Amino acid sequence: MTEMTMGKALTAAMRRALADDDKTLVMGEDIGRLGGVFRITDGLQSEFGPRRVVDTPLAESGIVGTAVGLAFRGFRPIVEIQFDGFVYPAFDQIVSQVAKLHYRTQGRVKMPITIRIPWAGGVGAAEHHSESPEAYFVHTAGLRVVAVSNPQDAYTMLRQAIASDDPVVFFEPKRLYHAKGEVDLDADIADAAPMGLARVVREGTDVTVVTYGAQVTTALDAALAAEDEGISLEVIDLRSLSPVDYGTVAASVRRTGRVVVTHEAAREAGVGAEVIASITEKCFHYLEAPPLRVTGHDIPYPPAKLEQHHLPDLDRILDAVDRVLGRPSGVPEVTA
Amino acid sequence: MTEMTMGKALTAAMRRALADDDKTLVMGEDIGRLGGVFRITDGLQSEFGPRRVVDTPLAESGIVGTAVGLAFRGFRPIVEIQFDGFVYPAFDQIVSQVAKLHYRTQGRVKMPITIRIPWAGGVGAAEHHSESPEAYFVHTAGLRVVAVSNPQDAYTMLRQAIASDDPVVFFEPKRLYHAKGEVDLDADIADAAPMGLARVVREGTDVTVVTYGAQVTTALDAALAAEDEGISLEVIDLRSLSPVDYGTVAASVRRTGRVVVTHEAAREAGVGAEVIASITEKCFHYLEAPPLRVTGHDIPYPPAKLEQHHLPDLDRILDAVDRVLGRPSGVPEVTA
Amino acid sequence: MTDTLTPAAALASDTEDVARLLDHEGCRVRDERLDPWAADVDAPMLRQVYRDMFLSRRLDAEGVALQRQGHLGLWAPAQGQEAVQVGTAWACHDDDFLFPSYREIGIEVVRGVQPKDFVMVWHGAQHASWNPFDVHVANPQIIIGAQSLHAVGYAMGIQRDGGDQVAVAYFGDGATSQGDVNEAMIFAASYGVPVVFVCSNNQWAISEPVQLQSRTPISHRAPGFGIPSLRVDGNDVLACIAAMRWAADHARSGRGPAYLEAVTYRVGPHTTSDDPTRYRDADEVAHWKARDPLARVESYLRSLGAFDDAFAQTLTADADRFTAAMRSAVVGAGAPEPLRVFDQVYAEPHSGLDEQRARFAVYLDGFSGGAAR
Amino acid sequence: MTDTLTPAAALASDTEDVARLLDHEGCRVRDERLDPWAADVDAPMLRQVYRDMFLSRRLDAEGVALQRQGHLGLWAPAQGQEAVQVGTAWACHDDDFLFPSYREIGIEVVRGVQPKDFVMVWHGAQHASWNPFDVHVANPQIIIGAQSLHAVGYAMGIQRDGGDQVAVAYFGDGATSQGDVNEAMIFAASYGVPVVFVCSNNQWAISEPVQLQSRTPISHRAPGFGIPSLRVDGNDVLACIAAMRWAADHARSGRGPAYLEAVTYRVGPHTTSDDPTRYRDADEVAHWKARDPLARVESYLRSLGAFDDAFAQTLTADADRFTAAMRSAVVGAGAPEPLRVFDQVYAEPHSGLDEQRARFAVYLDGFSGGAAR
Ligand SMILES: Cc1ncc(C[n+]2csc(CCOP(=O)(O)OP(=O)(O)O)c2C)c(N)n1
Ligand SMILES: Cc1ncc(C[n+]2csc(CCOP(=O)(O)OP(=O)(O)O)c2C)c(N)n1
Ligand SMILES: [Mg+2]
Ligand SMILES: [Mg+2]
Repeated sequence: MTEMTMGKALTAAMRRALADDDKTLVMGEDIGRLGGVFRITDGLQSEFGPRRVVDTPLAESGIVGTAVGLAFRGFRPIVEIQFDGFVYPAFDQIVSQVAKLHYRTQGRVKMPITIRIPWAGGVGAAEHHSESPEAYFVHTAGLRVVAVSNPQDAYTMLRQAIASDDPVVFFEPKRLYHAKGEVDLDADIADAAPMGLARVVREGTDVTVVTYGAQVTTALDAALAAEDEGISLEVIDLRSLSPVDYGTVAASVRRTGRVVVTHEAAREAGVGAEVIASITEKCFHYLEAPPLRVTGHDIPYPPAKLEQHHLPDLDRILDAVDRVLGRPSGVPEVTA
Repeated sequence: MTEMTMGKALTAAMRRALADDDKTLVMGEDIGRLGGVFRITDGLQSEFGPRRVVDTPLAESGIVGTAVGLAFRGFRPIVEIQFDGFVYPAFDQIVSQVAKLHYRTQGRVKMPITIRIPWAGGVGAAEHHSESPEAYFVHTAGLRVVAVSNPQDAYTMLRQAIASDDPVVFFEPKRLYHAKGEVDLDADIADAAPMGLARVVREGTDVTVVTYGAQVTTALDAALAAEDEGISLEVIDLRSLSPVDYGTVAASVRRTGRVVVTHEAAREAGVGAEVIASITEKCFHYLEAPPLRVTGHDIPYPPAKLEQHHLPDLDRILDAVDRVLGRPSGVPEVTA
Repeated sequence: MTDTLTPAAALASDTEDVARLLDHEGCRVRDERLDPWAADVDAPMLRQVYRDMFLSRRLDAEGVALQRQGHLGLWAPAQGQEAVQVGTAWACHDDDFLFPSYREIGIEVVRGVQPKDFVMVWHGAQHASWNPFDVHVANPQIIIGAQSLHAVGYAMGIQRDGGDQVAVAYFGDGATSQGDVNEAMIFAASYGVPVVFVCSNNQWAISEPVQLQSRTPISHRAPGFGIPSLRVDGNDVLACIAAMRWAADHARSGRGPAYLEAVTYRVGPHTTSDDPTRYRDADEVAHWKARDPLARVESYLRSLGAFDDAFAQTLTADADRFTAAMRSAVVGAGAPEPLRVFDQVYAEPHSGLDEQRARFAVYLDGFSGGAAR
Repeated sequence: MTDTLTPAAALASDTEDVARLLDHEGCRVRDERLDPWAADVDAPMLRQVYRDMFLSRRLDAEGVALQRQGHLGLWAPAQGQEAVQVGTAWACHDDDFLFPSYREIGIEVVRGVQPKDFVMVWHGAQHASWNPFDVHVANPQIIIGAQSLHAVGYAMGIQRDGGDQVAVAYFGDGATSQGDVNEAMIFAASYGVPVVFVCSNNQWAISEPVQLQSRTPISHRAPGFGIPSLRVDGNDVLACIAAMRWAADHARSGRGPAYLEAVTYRVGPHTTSDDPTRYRDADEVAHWKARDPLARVESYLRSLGAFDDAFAQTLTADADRFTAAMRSAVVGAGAPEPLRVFDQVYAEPHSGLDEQRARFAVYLDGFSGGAAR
């Protein structure tokens, strides 16, 4: 085990994939000489050369579209989108090509493309640099979508994503790039939990809090604070957003009977809506209270000085916990 | 009142808008001389000229991006996207510009753009010609999203959408283009129900069926069939998907205690998930059974000969109705 | 400094400003750029080329007929475009990888695509029919221009593998307006990859004339991106072969991408759903019908003494067999198995979809038990 | 036929292949294309131009300083690009509408944007600061290239209104790779609208040299789309004024779009978060620093006897006032009102968001009641 940041763990995963399989390549804007604006590809170009770690012209549709062509030729491209808000020019290639080619060709053409996206807010950035577009991809059949929350998962799941014969949209919470943790670089990825499984990151008995990405940290903080008040929160890190591991989530909800889902992304038709709709279907008779969402508002990502009022923080999670427990939350109810 | 098809009602709405306000213009591929591949703009170019009814180069990002510039100059562009599956090249301009400019500029720059999309399946078409991308837009703050289900709404709501100072993504179910109905062309749109309200299209007492677009017809058919078995379905046409009129939906669910949401779009993180999550929150104590979704599968739209197995038909709705009523549906339960 | 202040005055609409080797009457004319690339094209070879053009024509007519008779949902006729399709494909090596749009019937004929594989998609049974790796032709692309980037990416792969193939992107005049097609030129030029762009300028993008997409000839765009281009008579199969040989050789020899604009005409409607009388004159269609690419090469072959009735009869017999096979593929096609809707969405298990499939299977089973209404 | 087989051999990297009116030492040189457009630019006018360049330079330095001191989240330095920004804006009419990227400080100075409006966005208080209709400058665009289509759409509006303005799209060398920028040229040429494209080729797109985006000079692209273009020395303000006057006149007089590539250099980092030492040599930076656009016009003004210490002092005093106002805008800025996050998402009521806002207001109120932990 080695202690390292999430950023370094991601670099290590790509280094390993590049070393193991010469059909793997990394492509994106500024990822070569500069090592990426977050330095996640730092050193890879000098180690593997510009043919395998490829600086691309400034055009996201071009990047993903050429990655599709490379996949046709048997390559396994790892694409870096510089920031979450810059993935939309590539949306057509992702939705109409990357997601659909395997189905279209009855499995003849594989699309083992990993699309890495530095993701979400809380870093005081300019407009378009803090978005949470994951629901768009979850709603798109043919893609797998994962979001990591710690260095070990970052390492293991990125290797699993690269190894997958399906396209994977891989969300990296930028506010955790510098968060440190122990990483086992030598473990066999076949021994690790499959990419598609959720993980109970804290056991508890009163309320199940379902989340993913950097929000896992916030949820764990909320669980600590709740403990002081004698409330026991179970926190689940979804890890995979498509598919969602409902086995793990439902098992927890059947025990606690109460659920709060939290994410930074907008609320309407977000991942939280999906989780609640599915859990309500699967666990209806176990539910003691309506499942609640604690999410970003349905607004464009606000200016940096306002993001604290947008991001669902510990207090907002605890407020929802109070409400699912039927405790006076200090906040009177507003009804529609 | 005049009897006309939905297609003609839409044409009439645009003709009226073009006549009333010379800042209104229509733009898209093949909409001029040809009148659009569905003939929805038929006759408008010869009536209003090529400066107001504008054939564009074949580039959706270009169409929407130039519409944004026209809005900057005070115009109210009505954009036609030729088919649902061709909106993705414009996704960046829609999500990062059309949806965000009003917020970005603190209301100084208005985006009164209507994006009309011939929409959804059931017409035996080729790939990319039958998609249901509405959830992407519902999840995007800053947009309004509506879907029409009959000629009168098509007429009134298109006029309301054009008149709105907000951008509206306007979904037109292509399989209803030829459906006929009575339309009042002279009614004042200010007297009509606002675009944001849902409508109870059939009253019932046992189960609330929530839907929109062409699926309203399927739901009404299901209600007729259910009636024969003594089951009373209330059918709600959402009409507006952003915002959803939860007042109307919740009032119904509080009466029936049971809800089925149905749409053609994929299930994961779709509009159905949103409606169920919100309704569960708002009506939890009234619910007698878990709300269920009857949707397209989470697959790319299949080849035409298979679409009948993808589209949620009357039988699948009735199966869900049986299940929310706790009746043996003939279909054993599968648990995750 | 290069003068870019006064763009060339040429017009997109000037369809005579093209390189050709056979004139409208099928007489061999000289073109110093193209001649070297056509030197070894002899009558026996041209007869084979003609055979593929003839088969494309017949196949296309059969597609239209099958659609009219209700066996296909749609058909996108290629009549009039046989020379550019067949000629460019003939000029390629067998393992050059071609990325077509939905209209490139001719290249698929050259590559030996089977009769049923021309109809199963339009029949609605499949989204893609042949195995692209068998014939080195990707399945037809419907999203306008998207395949141009795929071809460039494939060519990046060739470059990395040290392969001696080229990738070819086929698209229409309308497609040149899409961002993707322009980005494809940019990536291709930046990396100097072995890709050839073939724009079949058939004068129309559904109802939109090429002048709406471009005031200048489309071939003029490529040089601005550093890509050499040639504007060729797309109804002259000899010129198409020669031009494509030049372009493929340029790309194959490591000199980077090349670009062809083939000036041709879509004689039929955009698809069987289209009504071209709404937007174009009968005169224009008649003008182009008189420039039929098959007639032109037939004349030339006759002038070489290489076209006789026996040849014509063989062709007809071949085409009859081929179109009969197309017909029987769709006429005999059964309804596909419902659960096939779930097949191959993913290469690996996906718990969410697997559960949906299982539920749906149980639901369908319910019907066989008589549960359905 | 135009020869497109052999694209011009010019290279994107040749930064000397440009039109100019002031040489590197600030001596007036002749250029027959540009001379007519600079004939009336006299010393008094050039002093004003210089003033705006000087103010841009100082304002930019203050932005960097404020960022370093923690008052701004980020700053995108424009040092070295003052000539193209100020020169092109000076050449426009006041009601020509400009669509900048995030780096066009100079055009905003020319249009009288207020000190606070340069900092509130980078401070993180707003996404956009000034009212675009007051100064006829759209708010800076972050999505690379998106504004190019907005400019073209605006120009379509001018065309429909019969206005005599032009729209101007500003973007960088990197942006030329985006589909949107190419589609913008296509729409503009197709409709012949009054738009001018100004590409500030500062040699770098973050860490990527311009050669990765284009092998050939960027200005070579436009003619292929039927748009005349000019490659101008972007560090020569006189040439920038003249070239932009030509381009704007071309557009304004109904002859359709025009395109300028201004060859310049980004002397500072891409933004204050960037470390350019990772990707470029100190020599290159030194080379370009020696070609400072302010120094060049200062020499020229001195040679005309139009630059003295008194002038320099006035400029400094002006700039001191301006930068002090920038500073006090951010140093004194209070925290914004939390509920402002909900403002102006929509122009009209939206029941879903209105409910969220109401709930959140009640939630926030709970804290004032002491309910929060
Ligand atoms: C992204 C996208 N937008 C719109 C369409 C609808 N469409 C299908 S074919 C076509 C015209 C294409 O014209 P061109 O590129 O000239 O090819 P041609 O059909 O003439 O062969 C259009 C607009 C599409 N398929 N994809
Ligand atoms: C669509 C999009 N992709 C990526 C980025 C990230 N990004 C910001 S600036 C930049 C480089 C732009 O280079 P150029 O166009 O030359 O302008 P310059 O910064 O040199 O002025 C990049 C890649 C972005 N803002 N938008
Ligand atoms: Mg065409
Ligand atoms: Mg640059």
